[in-house]
Amino acid sequence: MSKLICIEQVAEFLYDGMVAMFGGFLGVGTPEEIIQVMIDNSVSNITLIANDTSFVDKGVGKLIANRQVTKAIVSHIGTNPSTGKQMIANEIEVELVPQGTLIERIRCGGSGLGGFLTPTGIGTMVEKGKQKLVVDEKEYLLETPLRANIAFIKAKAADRAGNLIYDKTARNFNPLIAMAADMVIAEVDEIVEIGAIDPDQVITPGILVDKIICKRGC
Amino acid sequence: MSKLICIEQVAEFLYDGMVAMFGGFLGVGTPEEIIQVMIDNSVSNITLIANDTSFVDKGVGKLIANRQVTKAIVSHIGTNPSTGKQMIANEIEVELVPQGTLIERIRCGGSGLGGFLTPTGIGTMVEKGKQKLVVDEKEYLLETPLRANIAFIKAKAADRAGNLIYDKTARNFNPLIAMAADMVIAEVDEIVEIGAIDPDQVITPGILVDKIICKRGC
Amino acid sequence: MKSLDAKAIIARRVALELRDGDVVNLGIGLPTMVAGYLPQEVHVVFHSENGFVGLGPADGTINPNLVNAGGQPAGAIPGAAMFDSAMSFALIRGGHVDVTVLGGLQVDSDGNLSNWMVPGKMVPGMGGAMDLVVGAKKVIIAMEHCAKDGSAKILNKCTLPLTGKAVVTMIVTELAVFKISKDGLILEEIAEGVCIEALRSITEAGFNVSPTIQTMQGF
Amino acid sequence: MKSLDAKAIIARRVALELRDGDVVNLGIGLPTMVAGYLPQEVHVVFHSENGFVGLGPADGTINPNLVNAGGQPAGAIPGAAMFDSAMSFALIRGGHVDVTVLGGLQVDSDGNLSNWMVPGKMVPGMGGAMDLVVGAKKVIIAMEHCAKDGSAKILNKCTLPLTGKAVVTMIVTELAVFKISKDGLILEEIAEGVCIEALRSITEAGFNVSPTIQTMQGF
Repeated sequence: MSKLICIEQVAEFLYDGMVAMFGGFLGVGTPEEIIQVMIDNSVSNITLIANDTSFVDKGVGKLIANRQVTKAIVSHIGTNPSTGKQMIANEIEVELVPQGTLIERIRCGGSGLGGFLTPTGIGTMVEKGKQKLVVDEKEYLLETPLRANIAFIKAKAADRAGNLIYDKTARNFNPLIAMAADMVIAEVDEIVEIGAIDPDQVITPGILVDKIICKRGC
Repeated sequence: MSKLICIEQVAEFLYDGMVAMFGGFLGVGTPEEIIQVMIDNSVSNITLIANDTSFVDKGVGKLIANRQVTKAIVSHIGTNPSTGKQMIANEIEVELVPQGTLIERIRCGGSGLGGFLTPTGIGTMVEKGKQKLVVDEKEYLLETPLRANIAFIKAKAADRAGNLIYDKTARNFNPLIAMAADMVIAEVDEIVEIGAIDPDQVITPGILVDKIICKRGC
Repeated sequence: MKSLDAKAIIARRVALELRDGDVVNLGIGLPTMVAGYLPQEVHVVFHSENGFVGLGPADGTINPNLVNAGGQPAGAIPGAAMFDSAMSFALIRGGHVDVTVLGGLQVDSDGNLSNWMVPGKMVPGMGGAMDLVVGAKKVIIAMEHCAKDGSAKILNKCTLPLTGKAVVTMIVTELAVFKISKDGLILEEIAEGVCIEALRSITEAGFNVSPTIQTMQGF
Repeated sequence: MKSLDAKAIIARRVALELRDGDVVNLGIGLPTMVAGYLPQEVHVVFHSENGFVGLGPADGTINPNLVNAGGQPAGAIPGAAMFDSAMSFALIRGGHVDVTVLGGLQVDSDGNLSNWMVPGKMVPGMGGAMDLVVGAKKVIIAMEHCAKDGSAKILNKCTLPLTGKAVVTMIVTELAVFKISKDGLILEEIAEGVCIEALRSITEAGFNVSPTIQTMQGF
């Protein structure tokens, strides 16, 4: 069965209340066409897991500004004033997670691990509600896995088997969220034939990717 | 300062009692020339961390057969009869670790994490001496990091900055051990100029690699 | 029935359990034979725990850096992807492998499996088996019904050190197919010409007989 | 002394702390300026937490997929390497970054740092800062000596939420350089024309004066 779908078909997989992971670092490496479909379809009550809330007019920031997100699990909201305003007004719940902890929690969720011990956040507000463990006389926080219903990936190219490669800093969260969701949809700049990507250069194996959208239409 | 050294110079970094990590899966992806230097220099009392003990005449298996290893932390010893014989005779200490746990412990050691929770080994002998934790009603073992004094890498090619790429299944443990040792020495088939490896295709960043040995001499 | 035949029967039956699109990891030995009996219309992707998906038969060209998890020469199909061991086991533990087929020394009614050591005799190590049994969605044990000395391998309780606790989904032998439920073993299929009483006599573990029991498939 | 000058002085002094071969992560804002003052004979590799080593200045060609950790256009030097965020922070926490230079809202005598939120006013989030301060071998805080309202930023005890506990190695302001020891702050350098008593009057935290104190370097 082909993994290729049209951008319009993405709507079939969206629903109110969904937990969605998005690739992207300040909007770089985010599937913008998928974001647009989420806006066009007024998907509401989204729990967003991403590095940051980007800008009001870019990437996941648009979903925030459009008030489609009710909970955001991110490391940074400073570049999107809308997030802060909604947070102060109690219109959005924001869980701020240190970036390294956030991406490792996602990796955990995709790797069948139950958690990990990190020194990050020891002695800070991040400790709150978390178990502390001592290993080799050093104190660590126990951090737990994160998973999503759907992960939305942006990649440079896919082959028809779903193998993905990324362009420079647009890689960021994408390869990790591809492992941590029940469904994985990738928006790519180019679709190539199977065999066109050297197996040694594949970053995300095709077995992780359920659907592929080519930006240039289908 | 150039990272390139002759194979003979490897001897300068070796010492009795060292903890050494080696890349390789049943000998595939192991730096054979470095092994030979360890044999030639009769380095003794080695603690070996590797996937397996290979075969008596291949990879790290030679060090076992030559009785240079006093402790092995590996997932499998079945292909090297010498390991089993020495184990029964109490001449070598073998810590058997599930393969996924072993490589994750190495990743932990290289990533500044204090440990991780895995379901692997629950209800088996692997539990022995380990803390059990429950997350979301599921039981996990707490596994702790592994590090080495030196990691010995086998790669397909290096640029002069130490960026590495690997060939097919010869990758295995190599990229992970490159993060988990105080010193990293890579034996490569080819050395190329800086810029010859596309940054998107680098597997091990050069900042992790201290010394490079080209198999074709220096 | 010769031993070779038994293995072929088992491999052929296991192959019917694989679904189009499955990601499958085959253990070394008997399980490897399963690939040879896959129905033509079923396309699966084989995962090799030494670090790739898209394992295929060796094509005769010699590449010492392309081997399977048994260290033997292998091939890679178009669309294969290579990765390091941490990624390989992240895929395994993370539920990205649909089916693993492994050999067994002992399996018991609780779905416990022993296949990595015989104390005092043989300690090869667990390799990736302990991760596979906790991570793969479906764990099929492919083994001959009895040990070479005739003793039972399907037991009330494993006596050898465990590889995994309550992990086995299904057992396929040359004589029978069992599913493992919360209430123990359920006999789903029995080889033609074998009666249930005879099967009970060489199976230490008690088992229930499925109301839909049928003759063993794959013939 | 104008604010611009202060920043330049700080950046120039911090640059002298970098050693040939160091892997360095510069925070956004003032710390980014450090790259411009690196002595010619010192070659360092810049790590960018969004996923690469080998960060360089943007070269004018537009590639929207090549940005620094502030999201601004960046360049990659020959020999750069790209990776995902998990690898990026494995490098940071794992001690593979030699030096990080970050701005600060408050630093105290115990080496505590506050730089990620002001309750009720500004909550940008910690981004990668909490990982950087626990992971980098050397944590240099580059900040103006006092806040815009003239209040002290080098305190006996931070009053804002912490970014990290006992993590700061060194503080560089336009007036002074402090190292942080187990016994608190040690004044290592003082700007020309500034007397120690004047410095004490605008530094809430007490400090010891190094026996080898010298005039601030980098001029």
